[in-house]
Amino acid sequence: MAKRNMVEALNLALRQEMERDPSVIVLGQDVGINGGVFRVTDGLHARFGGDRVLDTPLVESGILGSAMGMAIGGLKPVAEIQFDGFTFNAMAQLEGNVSRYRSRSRGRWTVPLVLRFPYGGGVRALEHHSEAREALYALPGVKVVIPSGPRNARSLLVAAIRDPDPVVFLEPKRSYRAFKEEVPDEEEVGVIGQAQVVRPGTDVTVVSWGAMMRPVLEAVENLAGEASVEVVDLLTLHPMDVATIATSVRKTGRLVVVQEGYRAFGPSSEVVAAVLDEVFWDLEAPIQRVTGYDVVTPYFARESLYLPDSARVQQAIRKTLNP
Amino acid sequence: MAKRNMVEALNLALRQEMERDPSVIVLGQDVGINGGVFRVTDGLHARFGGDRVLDTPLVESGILGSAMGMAIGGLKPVAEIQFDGFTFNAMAQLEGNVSRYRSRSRGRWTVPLVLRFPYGGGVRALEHHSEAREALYALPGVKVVIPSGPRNARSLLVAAIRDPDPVVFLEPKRSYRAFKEEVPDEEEVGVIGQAQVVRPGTDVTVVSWGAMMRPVLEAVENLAGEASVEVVDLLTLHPMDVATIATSVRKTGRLVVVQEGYRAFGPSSEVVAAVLDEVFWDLEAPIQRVTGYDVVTPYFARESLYLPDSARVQQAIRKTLNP
Amino acid sequence: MPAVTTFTIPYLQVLDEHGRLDAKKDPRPSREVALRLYHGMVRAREVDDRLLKLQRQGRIGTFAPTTGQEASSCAPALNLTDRDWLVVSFREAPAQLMRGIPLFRIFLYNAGFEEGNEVPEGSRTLPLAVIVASQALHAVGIGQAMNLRGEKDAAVLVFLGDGGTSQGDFYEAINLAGVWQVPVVFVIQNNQWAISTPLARQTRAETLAQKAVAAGIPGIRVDGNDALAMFRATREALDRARSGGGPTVIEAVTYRMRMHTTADDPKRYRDEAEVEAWKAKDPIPRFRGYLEKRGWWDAAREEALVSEVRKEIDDSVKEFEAEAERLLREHPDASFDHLYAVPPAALKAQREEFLRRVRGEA
Amino acid sequence: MPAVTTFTIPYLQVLDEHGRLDAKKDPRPSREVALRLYHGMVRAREVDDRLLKLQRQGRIGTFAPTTGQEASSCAPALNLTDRDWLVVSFREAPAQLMRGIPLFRIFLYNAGFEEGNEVPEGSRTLPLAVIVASQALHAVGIGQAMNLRGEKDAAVLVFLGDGGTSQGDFYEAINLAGVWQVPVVFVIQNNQWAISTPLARQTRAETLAQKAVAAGIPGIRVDGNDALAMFRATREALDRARSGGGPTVIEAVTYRMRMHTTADDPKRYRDEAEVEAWKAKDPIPRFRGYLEKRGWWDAAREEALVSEVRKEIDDSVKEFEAEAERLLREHPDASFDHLYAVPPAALKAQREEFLRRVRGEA
Ligand SMILES: Cc1ncc(C[n+]2csc(CCOP(=O)(O)OP(=O)(O)O)c2C)c(N)n1
Ligand SMILES: Cc1ncc(C[n+]2csc(CCOP(=O)(O)OP(=O)(O)O)c2C)c(N)n1
Ligand SMILES: [Mg+2]
Ligand SMILES: [Mg+2]
Repeated sequence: MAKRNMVEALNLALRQEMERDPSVIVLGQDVGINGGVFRVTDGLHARFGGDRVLDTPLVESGILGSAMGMAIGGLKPVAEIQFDGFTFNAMAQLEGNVSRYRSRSRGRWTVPLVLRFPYGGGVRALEHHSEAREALYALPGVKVVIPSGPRNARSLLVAAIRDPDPVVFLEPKRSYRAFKEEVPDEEEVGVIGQAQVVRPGTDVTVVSWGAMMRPVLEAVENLAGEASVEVVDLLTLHPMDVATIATSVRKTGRLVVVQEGYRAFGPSSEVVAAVLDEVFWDLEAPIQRVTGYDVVTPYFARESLYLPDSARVQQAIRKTLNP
Repeated sequence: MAKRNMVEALNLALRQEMERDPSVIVLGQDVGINGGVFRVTDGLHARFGGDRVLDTPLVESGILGSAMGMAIGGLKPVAEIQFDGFTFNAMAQLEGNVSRYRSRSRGRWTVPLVLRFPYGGGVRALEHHSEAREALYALPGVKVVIPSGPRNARSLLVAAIRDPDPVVFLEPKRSYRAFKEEVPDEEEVGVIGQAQVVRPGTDVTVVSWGAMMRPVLEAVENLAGEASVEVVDLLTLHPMDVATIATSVRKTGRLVVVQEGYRAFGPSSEVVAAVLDEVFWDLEAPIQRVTGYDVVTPYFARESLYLPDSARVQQAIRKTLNP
Repeated sequence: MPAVTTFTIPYLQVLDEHGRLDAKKDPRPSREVALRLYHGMVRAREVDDRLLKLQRQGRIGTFAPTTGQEASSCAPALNLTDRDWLVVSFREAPAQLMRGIPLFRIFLYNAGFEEGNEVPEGSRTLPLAVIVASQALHAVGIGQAMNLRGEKDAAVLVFLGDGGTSQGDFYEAINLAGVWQVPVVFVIQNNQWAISTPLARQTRAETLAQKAVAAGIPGIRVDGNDALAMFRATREALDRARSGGGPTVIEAVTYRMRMHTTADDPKRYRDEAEVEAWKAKDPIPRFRGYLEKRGWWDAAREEALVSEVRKEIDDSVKEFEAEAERLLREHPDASFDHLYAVPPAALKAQREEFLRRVRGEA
Repeated sequence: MPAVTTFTIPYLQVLDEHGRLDAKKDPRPSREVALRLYHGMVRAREVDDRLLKLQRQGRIGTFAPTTGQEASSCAPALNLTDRDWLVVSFREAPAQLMRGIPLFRIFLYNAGFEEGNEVPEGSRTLPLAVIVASQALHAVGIGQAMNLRGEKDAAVLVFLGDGGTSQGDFYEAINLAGVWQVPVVFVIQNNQWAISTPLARQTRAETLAQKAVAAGIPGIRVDGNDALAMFRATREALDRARSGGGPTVIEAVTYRMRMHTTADDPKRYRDEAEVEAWKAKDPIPRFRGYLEKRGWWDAAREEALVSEVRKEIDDSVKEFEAEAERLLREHPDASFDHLYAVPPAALKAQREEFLRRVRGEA
């Protein structure tokens, strides 16, 4: 075992999958010699060469559209887009082609690619470099995966690469180097589509994902003694593992959902609606949502005031316990 | 007063606004001599000339990006995208620029444009011509408006054109020629941001919008005598008029939401979550959602099997009445 | 730094509209190849006529006619080997048929069935692309996969329209093609119109072939109604691509003789005289003249071909209508197929609910 | 149809890297204009140095240095009148400053404040664009608004980078510009790199000016480190645009002397020797030589200028830091401003909750 941060863990996943399967390639802006702007692909170019680690021109639709062609042509492309804010240039290819090609071709052509990119705030980055708009990728035919720590980042990226379908893999950039975990050299393959109960509890269920897991766990720490909180890490946003959340809420009767991005039309709305389909009669108190505000992503000078933090999570937990 | 279908009503709105305000222009593919593929801009080119009714090249990002420039340059562009499925080519301009420019420029540059396009199924159209993915446009800084009939289509398009902010205006193409309503020649200006109680009732609230309003009203007709249903037409999807829905649900204690598009991450999830924030204690039965299935938009041969219809709405209403 | 950099775009015509042959440029197809090409063109024209009838009778939905573009669609496809890939836009039925897509599938697609997009096992052909120009990037990706996997002696042929050249995806594709030197041949069907938009309002470029200059790759303009010129230009470009010479942009100058789709009424925006003028350039009689001059064709053969093709079409229509009826009855839930390799739990439940409802059990 | 169509891309240099003047091409700026340009270039260089220090001291965030690109950024901006529009990318502080954007705003922006994007009332200047190449379309739209509103004698100047020429939005913009014949001048800052991607991996085109051929509009390649050439090329293109002559693409051949941003380490991917070679082409001493030869400049003036500029920068840093402190204290809720003309109800409630919480009242 070795202690690794998320960047190192992702790098390990890429390296090992590239070693294991010669059809796995990496492409994106500056992923080659430069190793990616966050260094997730560091060392891969030196190890695997320019034919497996492709620096692309500055062209997101081109990256995703050509990656789809490569996938059809027999490769397993892991495409990086440099920042969340630039993924929208590739939206037409995602919505109109990548997500539908298995369906459109009646299973004849599949698109086993991974589209990975850093998302979210908290690193004092520039405009368009800190968005958390995860819901926009949740299209039929696509899977949306969001790890929360080094270990699940590694195992889920491995799973995403091996997945026969297109996976949008959002990396909480705030967690890239924020902490380390034991990440074994030995293979670990995550399960896409499965949420995880990361802390058992009996009084209230808190659901979150990505970078928000840290303030959530901190809040739960702070409330130790006061409340027994069950924490669910979503890990796959779409298709959502509603069963795991519902099972938890059936037990606790209370639900808090914590989301970084703006409130309207965000994933927390989907969690609420999907879970409510299952557990209406079990709820003992109003569901609380802790979310960003419905504004354009704040610039970095004031960013920390806007990002949900453990204090807000604590407050929400207390509120659902004493409605 | 004159009976008009939705296409005629929209055409009236455009014509009158262009007469009223010389800065209003129309642009898009085939909107000129051809009058648009659905004829919404019919006759405008003849009346106002090629300088106010611009046929553009085949380029959606170009249409929206240049329309934004025109708006900054002092015009009020009403840009048409030919079908819902092609709006995603313009997503980066919508997300990164149009929606944010008032905010980014601290109010110095505003983007009073309308982006209108037909959406939804039910007209036996081709692939990528029948999507209902309304939630994807609901970005901070943008308003999303969806009329349901000729009269509100006209008054809301007028309001959208006069709105100082960018409005995404989705036209339920299935309702384009399906029925007529009295649409007066005299000016009528809708209110963006306001849902409408189109049928009062006491037992259950049904919320819907766009083309789904017809099966909803049909279902309510069919249940006359059996249940007193209050029907809310959302009209503006974003920012959502939660207050009107909440007021209704507080009265009825029951809620059904009807949405055409696929279920996951759709607007019905947002309605449920946003309303639940307000009315948790008032609910007497689980909320029912009638939605599309989580699949790629079906091709037209089988389409009608998949689109929510009045039978499914009736069933949902009954279910919430007898949970 | 040179004071001036210069670029040239050649124009190729072999057989002019009066049937005059430029013998020096004749690619000299073998009899068998020439007849295969002619068969494909005639068949495509007959299919187009039939589709129009079926549409008018309400037996299929709206579709995009191809009459007038048979040379520029069939000749490139004819040059493909089984190792090559074909990536088509939505108006390329002639190429699809040339490639071996079963005719009844084309009917099925135009009747609104997912199954119409099925490509025969083993055929390196993509389903048609509706999102204009998006397919150009897929072609580049496939070409790059060949490069990276060391796959030799194969190329990718991708079609798009004059309207498609306005889209960002097209330029991104040719630029990437240049950087990666992929074995991709882009054929632009310059049929002068994008729905109601004439070429002059699509771009100020005098030719569409010159778009290649932006990407630093070769571009050539070809008489798209000249089957021999299209045959020659695409063969040369495909050969170059297959032998590591990189991508080419070919502009086929042709004409959309019919409406954009059957939902369109061209009388609203274009002059009938223009259509009449282009009739004189029809690719089919022009190429027939060449075959006749070579002694490969005559009236009897023509008659036999047409009746053979019509018989085939009759049979395919029957096949398609039986299949359509069967699919609706037996397989209403087709949209639930092939969404993911393994359907998620929620989708399975939705499918069951759907089937119960459709079968009247709900 | 001609057998071959030919296109040419001229190259313009007036003052070569050894300071040799091509007198025939000298645009002969007046003394006042020449000195204004030189002042802008020196000021920009000094600002860049200071930004780097502030960043190293943690007083601002990451930013995009401009050293080496002063001629290609300042000279085009100098040619603008108040009626013209300026549309910049993210690496155009020299042009922004030339245009009159207050220096303390540039500091504020780089310190992460929304208010840094504020443009002075009356200045036809857009906030900088981060989404590469998206701004090219805005420029075209503004130009088209001028056309449609009959606004004469004004033009739009838009900047983007060599990397930006790979994006669809760029090509869509130049193609639209050609069709609409808008008064827009596109200046491509070909600084040889897009982060770690060298030009050769960005495109196979030999020049970036030739991208204009795809749009059927004029393109010209210019020595971007030659202030006189940039001055002349942009003046001519702007004049042409203002008088109805349509758009132009100008490729400025220059070099990014520093890192991409302060978060970047160019040692990972580029040779220091390359940077050294470009130092010899530095635009500032080259232009200073010209001024000296004309008798307009000397060491004393240089010293005075530098100390004047440094003083200004000192003052602006103070102003910015005071403002930053004040904004954080008095106006934490800036992100709630300017979302819509009239804030929706939910947003008002969110803002109140936010303020209560930030003020410790929640
Ligand atoms: C991205 C996109 N925008 C709009 C459309 C609607 N549309 C379908 S075909 C067409 C015109 C295409 O013109 P062209 O590329 O010249 O091909 P042609 O129809 O002439 O074969 C348009 C606008 C589309 N399919 N895709
Ligand atoms: C659409 C988009 N993709 C990616 C980025 C991230 N990014 C910022 S600058 C840059 C390189 C830009 O290169 P170039 O256009 O040559 O301009 P330069 O940095 O050299 O001034 C990249 C990739 C971005 N800002 N926008
Ligand atoms: Mg065309
Ligand atoms: Mg650059």
